[in-house]
Amino acid sequence: MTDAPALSVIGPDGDAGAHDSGLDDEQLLHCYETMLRTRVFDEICLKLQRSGRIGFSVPNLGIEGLQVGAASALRRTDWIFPSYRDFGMALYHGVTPLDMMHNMFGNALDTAKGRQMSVHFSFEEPIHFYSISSPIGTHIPHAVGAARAFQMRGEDHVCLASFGDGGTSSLGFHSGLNFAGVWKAPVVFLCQNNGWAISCPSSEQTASEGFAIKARAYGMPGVKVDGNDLLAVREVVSEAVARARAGDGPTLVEAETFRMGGHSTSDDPTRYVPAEELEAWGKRDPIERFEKFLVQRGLWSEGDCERVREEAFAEIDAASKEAGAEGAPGLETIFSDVYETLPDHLRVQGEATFDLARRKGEAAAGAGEFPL
Amino acid sequence: MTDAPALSVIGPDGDAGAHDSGLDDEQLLHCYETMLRTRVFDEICLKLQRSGRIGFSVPNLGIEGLQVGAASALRRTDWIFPSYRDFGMALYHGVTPLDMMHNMFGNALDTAKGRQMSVHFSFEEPIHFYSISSPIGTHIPHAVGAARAFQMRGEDHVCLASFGDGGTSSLGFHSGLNFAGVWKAPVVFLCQNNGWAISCPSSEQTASEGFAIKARAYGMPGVKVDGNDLLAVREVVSEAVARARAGDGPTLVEAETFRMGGHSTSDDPTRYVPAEELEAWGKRDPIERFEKFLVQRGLWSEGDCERVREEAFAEIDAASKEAGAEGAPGLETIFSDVYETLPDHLRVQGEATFDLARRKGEAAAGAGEFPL
Amino acid sequence: MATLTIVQAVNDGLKSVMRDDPTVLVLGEDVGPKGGVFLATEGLTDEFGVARCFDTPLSEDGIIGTAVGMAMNGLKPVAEIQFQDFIYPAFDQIVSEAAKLRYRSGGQYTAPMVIRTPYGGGIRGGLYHSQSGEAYFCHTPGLKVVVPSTPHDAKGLLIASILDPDPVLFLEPKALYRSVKGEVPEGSYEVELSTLREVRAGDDVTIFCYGAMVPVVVKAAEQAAEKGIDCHVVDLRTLLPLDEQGVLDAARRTGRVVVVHEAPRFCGYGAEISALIAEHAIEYMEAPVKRVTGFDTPFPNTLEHHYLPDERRVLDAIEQVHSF
Amino acid sequence: MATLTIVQAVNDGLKSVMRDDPTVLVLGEDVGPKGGVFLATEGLTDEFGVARCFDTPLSEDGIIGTAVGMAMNGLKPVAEIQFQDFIYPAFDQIVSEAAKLRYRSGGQYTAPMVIRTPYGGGIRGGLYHSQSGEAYFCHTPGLKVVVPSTPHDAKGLLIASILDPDPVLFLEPKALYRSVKGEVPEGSYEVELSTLREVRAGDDVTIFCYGAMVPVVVKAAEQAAEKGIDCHVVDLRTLLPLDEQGVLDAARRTGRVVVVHEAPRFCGYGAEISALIAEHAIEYMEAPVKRVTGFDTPFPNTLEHHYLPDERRVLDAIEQVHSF
Ligand SMILES: Cc1ncc(C[n+]2csc(CCOP(=O)(O)OP(=O)(O)O)c2C)c(N)n1
Ligand SMILES: Cc1ncc(C[n+]2csc(CCOP(=O)(O)OP(=O)(O)O)c2C)c(N)n1
Ligand SMILES: [Mg+2]
Ligand SMILES: [Mg+2]
Repeated sequence: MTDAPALSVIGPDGDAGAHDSGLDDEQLLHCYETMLRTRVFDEICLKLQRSGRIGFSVPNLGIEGLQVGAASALRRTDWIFPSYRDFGMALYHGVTPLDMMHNMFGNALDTAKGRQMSVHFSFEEPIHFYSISSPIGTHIPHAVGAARAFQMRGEDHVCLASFGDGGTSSLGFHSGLNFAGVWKAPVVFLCQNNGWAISCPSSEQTASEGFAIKARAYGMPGVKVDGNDLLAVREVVSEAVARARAGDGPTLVEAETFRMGGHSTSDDPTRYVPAEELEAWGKRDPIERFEKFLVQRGLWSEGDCERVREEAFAEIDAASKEAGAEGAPGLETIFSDVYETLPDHLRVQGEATFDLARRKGEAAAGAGEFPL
Repeated sequence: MTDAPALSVIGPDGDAGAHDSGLDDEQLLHCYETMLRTRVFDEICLKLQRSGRIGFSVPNLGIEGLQVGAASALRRTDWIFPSYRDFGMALYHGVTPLDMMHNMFGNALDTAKGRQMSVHFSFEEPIHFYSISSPIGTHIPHAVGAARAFQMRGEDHVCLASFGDGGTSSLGFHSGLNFAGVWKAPVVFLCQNNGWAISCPSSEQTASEGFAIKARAYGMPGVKVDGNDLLAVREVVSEAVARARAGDGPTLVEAETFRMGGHSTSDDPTRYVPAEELEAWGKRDPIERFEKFLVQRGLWSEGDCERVREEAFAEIDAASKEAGAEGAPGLETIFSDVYETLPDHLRVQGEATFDLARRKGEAAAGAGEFPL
Repeated sequence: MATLTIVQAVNDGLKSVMRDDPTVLVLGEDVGPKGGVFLATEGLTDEFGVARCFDTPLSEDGIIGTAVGMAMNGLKPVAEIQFQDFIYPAFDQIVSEAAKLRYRSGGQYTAPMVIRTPYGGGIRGGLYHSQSGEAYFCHTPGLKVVVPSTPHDAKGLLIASILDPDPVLFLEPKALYRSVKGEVPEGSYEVELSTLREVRAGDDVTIFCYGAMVPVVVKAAEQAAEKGIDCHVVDLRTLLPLDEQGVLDAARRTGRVVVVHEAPRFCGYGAEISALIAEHAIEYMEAPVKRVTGFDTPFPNTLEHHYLPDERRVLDAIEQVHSF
Repeated sequence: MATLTIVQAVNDGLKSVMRDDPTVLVLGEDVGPKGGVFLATEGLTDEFGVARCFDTPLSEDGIIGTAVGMAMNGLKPVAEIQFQDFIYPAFDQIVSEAAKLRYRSGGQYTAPMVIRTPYGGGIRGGLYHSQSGEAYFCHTPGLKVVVPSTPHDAKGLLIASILDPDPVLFLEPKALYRSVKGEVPEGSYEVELSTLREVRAGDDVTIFCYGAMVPVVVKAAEQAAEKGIDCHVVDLRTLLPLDEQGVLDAARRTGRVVVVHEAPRFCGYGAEISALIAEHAIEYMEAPVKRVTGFDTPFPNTLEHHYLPDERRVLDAIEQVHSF
């Protein structure tokens, strides 16, 4: 299984043959719309960053199909342990662009209370979309531990842990996959091999023949899939989820794709990404491919794209305006959530901060009194 | 290569067919003697520990062939990055039992100046036998870095990094093998799979099918070898060394063996090691096997074993007495070697210590004056 | 009440809480059938089954990383790190993840878990079986750090730590594991975290200490008493969050302070105690605040008895601050 | 002399020493063709080739672990950790290995190497791109810890660190990378480690600081001067081994001390400065020793300007110790 070539389902012309995705028409359209909404969200964020409204974002271009395909294989009772590019998965399961925008602005309504850089989302509902950490790979063993909790309680939920090609070199990859193998934990490991870890090409990340093969070091199946083919990703991840749910243990999925933008808004990829590669992958856009598939199925007609884009733009643009108008988190958020209960030394530090803010004339930042 | 069964050379009856080990008669006998000296050294250390003369030792029984076979594949210009059970490799290359005993007693002549627990040897000559660290796996990337230094200078020396089955779960295993793969570093990774990591059986250490297969995750060959067969280990390690020396990159060797004693002198393995397994492996003693081979080659006769054992015992027993009679390291050794040059704050702390020792009447521990 | 050693009290504490709460589980290297290298987890797999007390592969990063995952999903993991010296591969998981999870997720995800580990010298363990790394962890907001020095506290603080909603590093003074015995109530009870223990009342010199240094300090205080110096000995018990007010009150009481720990001095825990006093009680001080600590070197083996603070060094310091 | 920013001075320092010494090499994530995320290593691969400046896989453990191996075998690696926040996966390699190798091998094996990493807040990096972890490392015997605050020192201290026979953690204040400019001599020169820099002479209040806090303290000192308070500002530059005598002399000079750093207060580096004073100079103190620091919380994002010590907080402390 590990050494097989990457699975594709949708051909270049959109033909998926007799493939049964298990999705009805409405669901297929939901997938399509989510891809477009993901792209629009990304575009708006990049604009917000360029105009200085937000500090930071990470381009998502080209991996919308991967994210939506993987997300579509999960139930809302499953948990997602995402990487910082995975907000398409959140959108698929009903997290609202507004909630996401609160995070992008780090405002008072951000679930992370403005403590994290933007794109480091945390949601509990409508699906557990686990709080994103910057240190690469640390969330992988968390997914395994959470999965073990499901095992212990006899629940058949599954954890999806997503990370990049660079993430496979991290400590968490090694310990997470090893523990999962020994425990037969219900986890699907999704390696998004987009060719680059910032400026390090996959070929310098590891000497192994791709990433799926690393599964063998942990006694689990490893599968390669065409990451720009939504249905192929859905197929492979669904199989892995089914295995996990049935108690048959974890799987490592390698989705082959390409990072079409810079690493982040702070990065200039023209310094190191060869133009030919970009061009070649540009022809494999997952949204166009899925459109062709929908055409073949008679589910898409000229203008759909524009319509969905416009609706998405209206919604997300409005969300960004609303979130941008929201105030900063209160001063007390510097001190709360360090522990469940505020310890004395933090109360003292907090009071001094409120006092100083008052003297500086910034008391409005909080209620004017230290509330904790 | 990775999935092949473990290579054996010497049959149960001692027959090695037409196998050419590349060793002449004298060298074969040196191997034999080193195995016996290793065993005797081990036996004496266990006795010293039981009688309270030294604090700690680690049983070596059953892996003498593995160590000597591997060591015999190296030149003295190569570097060994050993685990705490590997003193047979040091003996093979001419480290003296006396120098080793100084370490076991942590006395004034110990190269580690009595700072480490016993069996944590460090030698620079006659071969680099790298200072053993207790934290598992940390030395693996060191071997890779040292190998890269050889590469940079265009030297064709090789590093051997040795560790246990448990060591494969460590961080250093993952980062060390990954970097070595990418760099095609001249390193041989020797995993001594002795079935146990303290009380954790290999089957709970990882779900992979053995350990050699983990090589594929790093793009290097993985080879299994019968660890109780000196010539097989020599053969496989020699091939790996030749590859490395030729610039063709690293290899992971898995030597299958069994831990015939406790983990250490602090451990009671009867709590967890099944008696049947012990018994089965007892029949595969590497020394007896090599004796049979020597008999077949006409190199061994009745009484050789006793003679070598007696000579070894005499030498090592004398060494233990000499080392045991040596004094403790001087007080100044607490403070030296933290940095190349003693910083002021350590000078102050050292002077106070000398002063206190003098007042306690222990000034003899040092020269009576803080010499740094 | 049974008379138990510290390691027995730890074992008893684990059993008590596991009997009461089915979500508590124990994981770590060799904690299962072998019962841990110090036998702190002896009998747990037998009584609670392998699902609730199990061995892990040799990866501290994996032990703590998976424990964080269990903790956020309804379990209460008690992870053992075999020796505190081997906790550093898990440093990232502890410092970046367990300690910061509640904060970064705005309280959506939390990591209520305990990391138990034997620390400190006195067993001829050399560089890597003797370290006292508490200061590394006490500089980490979001963590709690607890160090018992008696069997009673070992059990009561451990149970309180397991029931606590935040991640707790529970440092067990291995030098005292079997050398100290004391009465331990049966069943579950808690010793409240962030409270000090007055080991000995006195009006001349205040000594702050914790863990394996407590009996050393008590002996030094007894010797000081013979010389007419009346020592007030405080066992800090919880290093983070510290009862700072209690520390300052005790310091002000005598105006003469000695701080004792095994760890190296520079940027050690004692520095924080000195700094608190220098910031909030300096006007009460009648003598320099002295630290008696391990040296600023790695931990030696053969000469560890010179490295570790002993009664003599503590008594010296007491006399110095007393006669200042 | 050229006028350079701090990040240019670092780049210049690397180039100077690499031209002189062919055993010096640079490794880390994205240090090659991209030149590092802050461009500190820009142009190195071009000038010295990929064998002497190269990208590594995404593993800090591997970067430091292999660097230790190179260092013991005749090379002088300068490893970059992309952000100090990401150093913790390498904590074991730094604390257990690099720092202890010379000691445990009786001097047979050593690890002369430099770990460069940008630290500190001020770039809206939130929890994981803003940390100041110096105290973790300063509690580690065997390591040296250096923090420059000017372009001149950045280059001279970096070269001294690379030529030093012991492992050095070189913390670069990223908030100052481009905001501070200064004259930097051409070619190789060293600023001696473990020496203080007097930033401003004064007789009323002594302020100890380092890194990105130095310009903040200087501004506060100027404001204090307007109020008639004459501050003595000391840039510590080398945190370990510290010039303790110099610190005590400076403290005694005014008898009033403020210590400033970005890192959390509890068990932070400032505690050691306070403790040294409380132990060796308390009788000279005319006021409490005040610390102005980051809070004992993780590092926030939107509100980082409230978290980071600013002139106002420093000035408050100056006034308090002055009027005590
Ligand atoms: C432990 C750690 N080291 C370094 C970084 C800096 N960093 C952020 S993203 C990244 C590259 C990640 O590459 P990959 O895993 O392939 O994900 P991608 O960005 O391609 O989606 C690096 C090096 C980090 N966040 N954490
Ligand atoms: C990082 C770390 N964790 C735990 C330990 C405690 N420990 C010492 S040896 C050992 C087992 C090692 O097993 P293996 O690698 O198979 O080597 P073996 O003893 O079987 O030769 C353990 C867990 C350690 N030394 N280092
Ligand atoms: Mg990538
Ligand atoms: Mg083993």
